[in-house]
Amino acid sequence: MAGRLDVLVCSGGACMSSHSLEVKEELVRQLEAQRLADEVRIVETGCMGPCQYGPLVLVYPEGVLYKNVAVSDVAEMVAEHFLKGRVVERLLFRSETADQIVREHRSIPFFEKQMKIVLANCGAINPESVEEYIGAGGYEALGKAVTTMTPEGVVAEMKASGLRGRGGAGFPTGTKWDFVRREASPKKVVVCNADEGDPGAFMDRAVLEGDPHTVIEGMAIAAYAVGAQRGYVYVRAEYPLAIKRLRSALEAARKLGLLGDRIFDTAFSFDIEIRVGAGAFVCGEETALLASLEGRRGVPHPRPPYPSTSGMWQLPTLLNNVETYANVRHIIARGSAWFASIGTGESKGTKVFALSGNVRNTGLVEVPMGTTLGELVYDIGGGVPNGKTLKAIQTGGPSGGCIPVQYLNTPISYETLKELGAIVGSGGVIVLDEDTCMVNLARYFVEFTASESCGQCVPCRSGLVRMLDILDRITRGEGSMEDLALLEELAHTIKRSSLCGLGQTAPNPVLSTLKYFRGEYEAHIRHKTCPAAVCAALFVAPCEASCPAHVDVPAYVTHLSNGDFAKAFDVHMKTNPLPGICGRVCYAFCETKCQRAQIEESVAIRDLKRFMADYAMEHQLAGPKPGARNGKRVAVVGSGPAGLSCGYFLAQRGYEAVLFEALPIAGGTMATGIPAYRLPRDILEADIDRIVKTGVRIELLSPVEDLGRLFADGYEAVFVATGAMKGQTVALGETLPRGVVTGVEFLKGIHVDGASEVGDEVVVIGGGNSAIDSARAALRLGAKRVTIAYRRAKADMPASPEEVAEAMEEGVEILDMTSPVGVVGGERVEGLRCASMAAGPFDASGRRRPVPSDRPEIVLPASMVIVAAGQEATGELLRGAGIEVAKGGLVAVDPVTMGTSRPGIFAGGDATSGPATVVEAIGAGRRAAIAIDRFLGGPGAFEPEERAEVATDYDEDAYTQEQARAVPPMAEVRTRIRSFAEVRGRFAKEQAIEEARRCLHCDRQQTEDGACCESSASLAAEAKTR
Amino acid sequence: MLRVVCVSGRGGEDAVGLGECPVVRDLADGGDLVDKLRVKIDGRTILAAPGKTILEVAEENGIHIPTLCHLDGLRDVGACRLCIVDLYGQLVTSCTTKVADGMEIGTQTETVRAYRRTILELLFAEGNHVCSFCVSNGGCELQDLACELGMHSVRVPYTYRRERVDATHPRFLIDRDRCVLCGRCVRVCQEVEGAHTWGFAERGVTARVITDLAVPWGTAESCTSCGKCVEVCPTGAIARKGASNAEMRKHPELVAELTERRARG
Amino acid sequence: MGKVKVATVWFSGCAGCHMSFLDIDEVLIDLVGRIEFCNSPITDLKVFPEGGVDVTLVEGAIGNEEQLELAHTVRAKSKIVISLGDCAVTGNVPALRNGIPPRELIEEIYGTSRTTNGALPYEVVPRLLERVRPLHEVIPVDYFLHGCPPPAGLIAKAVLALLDGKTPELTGADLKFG
Amino acid sequence: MKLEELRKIRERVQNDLRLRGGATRVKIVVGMGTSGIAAGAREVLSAFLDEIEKRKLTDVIVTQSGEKGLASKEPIVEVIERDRPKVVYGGMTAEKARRVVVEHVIHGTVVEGDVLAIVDAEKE
Repeated sequence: MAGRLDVLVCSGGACMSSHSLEVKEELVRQLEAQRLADEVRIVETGCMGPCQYGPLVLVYPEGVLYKNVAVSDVAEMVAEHFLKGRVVERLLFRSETADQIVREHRSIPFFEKQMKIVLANCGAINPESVEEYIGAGGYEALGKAVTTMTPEGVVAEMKASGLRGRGGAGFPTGTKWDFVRREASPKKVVVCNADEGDPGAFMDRAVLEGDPHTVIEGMAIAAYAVGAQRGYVYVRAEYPLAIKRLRSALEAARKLGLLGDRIFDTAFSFDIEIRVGAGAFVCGEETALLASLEGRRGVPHPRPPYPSTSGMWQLPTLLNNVETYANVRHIIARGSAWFASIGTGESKGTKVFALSGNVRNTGLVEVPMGTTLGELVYDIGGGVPNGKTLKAIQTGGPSGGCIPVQYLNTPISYETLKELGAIVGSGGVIVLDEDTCMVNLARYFVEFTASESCGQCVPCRSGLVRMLDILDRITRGEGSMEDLALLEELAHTIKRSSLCGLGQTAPNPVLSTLKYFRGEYEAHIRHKTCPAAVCAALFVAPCEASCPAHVDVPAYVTHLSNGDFAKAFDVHMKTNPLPGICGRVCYAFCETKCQRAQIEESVAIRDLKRFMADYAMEHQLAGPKPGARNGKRVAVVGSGPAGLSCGYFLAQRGYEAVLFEALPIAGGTMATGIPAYRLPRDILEADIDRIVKTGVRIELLSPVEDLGRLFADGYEAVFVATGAMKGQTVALGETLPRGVVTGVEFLKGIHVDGASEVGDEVVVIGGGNSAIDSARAALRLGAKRVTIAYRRAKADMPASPEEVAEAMEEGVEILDMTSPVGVVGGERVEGLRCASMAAGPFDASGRRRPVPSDRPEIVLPASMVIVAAGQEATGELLRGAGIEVAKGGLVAVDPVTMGTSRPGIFAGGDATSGPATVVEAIGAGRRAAIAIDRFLGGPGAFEPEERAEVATDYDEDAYTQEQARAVPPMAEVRTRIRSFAEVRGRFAKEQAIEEARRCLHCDRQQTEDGACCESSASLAAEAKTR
Repeated sequence: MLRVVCVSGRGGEDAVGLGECPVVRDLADGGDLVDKLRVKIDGRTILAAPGKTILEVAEENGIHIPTLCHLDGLRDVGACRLCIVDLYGQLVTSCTTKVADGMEIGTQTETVRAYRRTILELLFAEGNHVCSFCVSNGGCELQDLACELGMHSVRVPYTYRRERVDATHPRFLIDRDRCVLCGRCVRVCQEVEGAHTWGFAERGVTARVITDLAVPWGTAESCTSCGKCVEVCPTGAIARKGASNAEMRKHPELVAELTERRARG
Repeated sequence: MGKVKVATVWFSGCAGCHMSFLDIDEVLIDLVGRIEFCNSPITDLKVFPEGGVDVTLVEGAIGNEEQLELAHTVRAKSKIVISLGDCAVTGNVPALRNGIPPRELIEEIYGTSRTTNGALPYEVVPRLLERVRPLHEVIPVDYFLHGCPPPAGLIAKAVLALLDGKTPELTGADLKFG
Repeated sequence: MKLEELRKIRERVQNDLRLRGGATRVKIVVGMGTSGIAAGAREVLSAFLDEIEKRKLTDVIVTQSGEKGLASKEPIVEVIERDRPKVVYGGMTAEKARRVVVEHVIHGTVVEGDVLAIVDAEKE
């Protein structure tokens, strides 16, 4: 009976496993209790799509979609919504883009760009009711086909539709039907391949569970077209619910005469049997499937003969995938022209994808072919969570490949993905963020295919385990470049000489990661590092691995947790001599990889460092003693973090290191570009003083103009770390009026020259930290209104989110999607003309490129415009030394030795990388010092001693339970915008110790072969359940 | 005796520019006219009877293609992949691919040879093929293949399998460490002897041949002890008891003889 | 032109390959005039020449730490390295112990055997590697002479070719193992 | 089964499925706040459902909302049609509900006596 409300409860596999059936039972109880049972109908449906938000409840007629519904939510839902009409807002979806609640499920971004053909009934009807299926138009196509069309006509229609096999290979479906139809045999067979086996792919299961009749109807139409009498569905035993629903659907169809003899009163008779497979991956291959279907060992045989000529029991056999059959009735009912109008050139219709991995919305999605990868990941998937960046998209499962972030504008089709070295495959899409190690990923897939190889043919059976063996060695840091060559050779051999599709595609994950991420393989082999900090054998802990200076974070944090502040400081000084500075301005790459975040939040490593550094300063702890003098002199040009670090480490090895600084103060950008409210000058000076005391000489006001002179003066090697100090100006016009300055000039003016002139209305152009610094500094100098104009979306600003938030607290206004096009004003600047931007296609960094929108230009009134949109190096010094300098003043150096093309001349820091971070410069300086030592005959190594784990003197287990991250005191907004006094406060001693104890000690949890921090992650998960 | 009649165009094999002659027919033994196809193998144009595999046609014309799992008289499965040939840039197993008119086949291209060698290395690496004290030393197809394919060394690490020898059968034994999983024993047992004693179990690297339901061979009740598996095994894996180092000589050609005789009745 | 410096070393193997080398009969006489034996079990020279050699023939697989170290020395100090015989080329018989933990082996052979007094030689003999490896798994190898042992004629053919400054043509039956 | 039989099933079931979207011509919203229920909104709602079912109206849906803030005029019902101003009825009873279905929903004539307001969609 139709009631007032239809309440659809998703009973797809994922929702059921999150207890949707219990929710349904509770709904029944509550409706009884509220005496609503007559008005409200509960319907169990198949998969609705956004599986991670299950259990899902969809309420019609409004179309309100509730997510994560718990049994305890049901009473409220019934009392409020069903009885009183008040939608329960807390259970609604939230739009990621607009940050607002979305009531109607069709307006949820996840659904907006989807187009449901195959999944039209999934989540909309009761899969166990043939009547609902018929009500939704079911079996109409079969009726139409058998009563009004000839078999040839059906085949012609399928051909014209352009549908291609959805199982992976993409063979034109109509052509395949035609092959079978043309076979003379009186007996033929139709088989449905439901042996879905790609890890993470579950579209076939969803269709069978959510809309089994659509498959039955598709198969029946196919049987009619090719002249078959029997059909088989080969489905794996791991899909019990699919089997159950399919079985009941078959019975219902037979009962209605939709299967069996004389269907629709015609001469056409057809019935279907279910065959349950044991779940071998190889049985998804058609010849192996047929062997298994016949009851033989499921191994493939070479084609030809193809199943269309000799398949099951040597009969002509039509074999299609579940999703392919699910398309059939729509094509017959609505016509091939309609279907062919969807999609792109050679790829028509829609494709169902199982979206998983590092993406906000995981689940099943159906999109028209031609949808771009970026739309799939960002618009439907909601992008990458946890502030991480997108690295690549893996499509096609173990037979597929990885597509790097620069191809987000690629429209999805069989051809385009193949061109990129990936495949559409059965539709698995795994979104990979920056924390994914591509070597490890390839290893995972090869491990899968090696264990699923049937063992019949040699290249696949024996070759894949050899590839796995090599990948194992590489991820353990034991691989050689010869191994890499052999890996590639094996991959090609297996791909081209294997018997069946399993072996022929199994090397794809390796080949595609080699194509786009070869550098990552080489990093594992040559540098013994895993850039994503995944391969456990190659690092101490994720924090240490992600630190460009490789500071032994677990060791010093653990010393802090013991209250051994001085020991912590000593550990830090081994790899990073600027703790005070880094304790304030470091980007804290370490925190982004901290495993503690799996419990609540990362450990506040930077604030801990700051506490430690302040302690060291107040207790006048000295750095390590310099090494015994070896009589060799090395010149360092520039006294920024790279120069200071290089000088410091050279002095440690006994070199006489002399830093030449052109300015009257040392510190480079740290002194000229970072405002004092972030980095107080006494802290800067204390860090530098300590380095000087370990034996480094700094010559201020000593610009170097000719590197040759240095060698002539007896320096045996030179390290050039001159930074990227030249501010770029955006093209704002030929001659700029007064009041337009670069961020570099502006900030330097304040801290070096003591300037304090600022306009009332300041507009800052840019989105990086130097833009934020300029804006906040302008406020402090008395600007009444400070606006930042940024051409992309706020979320894309390269500045650290923390800085952005603080600036906004202080009253800085951020206008995103606003691109400056010109200045207004005569002699003095009066305003900035800006174009309104719209999000365009994706760029190589995976962000949407801003494109001019149709909104009119605006003029921001401004008495001062600060252009803080990038800095570059000049490269003059190195060019003068005959070294090739690229665009932007950058010099190519060896990333390990920092060596230039001229022996004895090394370079690093911003001068070679472009504007980067302090800690990256420190790392570069240290690497250069090691290389210089080796160049001058030293051992070129600094830490001969074994790393020692630090024991603790407290109950570590007590700290594995949830404990909020400590927050240091912050200066109040109203006081802080009046001066350049430091904004961020320092931990109290007890607070620091407590915070340090949140460390999970990943450094101890490395197992011989275990993936990174598996145990600390499981510890974290365990703690969460507690 | 091959006589060629050219149905259209000029007659006589030597006289015919085969490339120009559209259909060639052969007066076979019975005098029936059988269509012949023209294929090009390693640049040579060759007449071939339809229904034959590339391997058969090549062998008939003195072109040798290395094989391991193939055996005359048994169904071909294309498992060892050593007989791959280049067919329009695709690699196909010559034992399972039937000739078609106009095919251009390369049996010795650089790629084909390199891949065969790599496959052979994989075979050597996955078993314990210690020729020096093997019963089949000097009479082993795998050993011969190393010579034929020019395999100097095995570049992937050897796995050193450790399977127990099954010597429970009174007359024969199997050392699975020497098994190359060609499946000839399985097929001969099925197709010729009809006993179905041999079969495969497990998959991937753990795949192995078993007797009955993985029972010791001596207790496999279906085994007729006919010894065909011993004769067809290309290596020393299945051997006669009592044969010592390098004493085992096998006669796989018996299978073809047997099947031909049976066909004649 | 001075004599070509040749060394031979003997790792895990039975010395059969060296025997086969001596078996090349009258060719030896020819060789003596053209080569200088620098280090060889045949001549009982135990130290690998500091100055390096032109060719080293290596018999046997790499089974212990001493052999591993010497293999690297051989590679560093030889222009051409030849794997001589199946043990060096494939691991052969010595590699049959692979898969059995070395400790168990030693306990079995030295501990429970009646020929010893049960003292286990952990200290005084080089430590066994976890697994025996063919030479080319450890160092790059230039030529491989198959056979157990390699036929004398094959050894002569390879050595003479190298003395003539040619690449030994090793094909067909030359590649027969066993 | 014959094709006609299939279509009969479909017609019968389609009515059942009408809530789940598709072609909705008229939406009837019954105010079901506390005061609405106290004033008899439940009976009004049932009457709407019953009448629609009886008359096999497949393009009409009945839904509910919360308090409208005009307690004295409860039960309040809104009839929303595409491209026409929204009509708000007050003081509804089961009897009146049935009349609204017949006159307004089926024949398009607003039941003048019970109208509280007619609201242009634009102004909302």
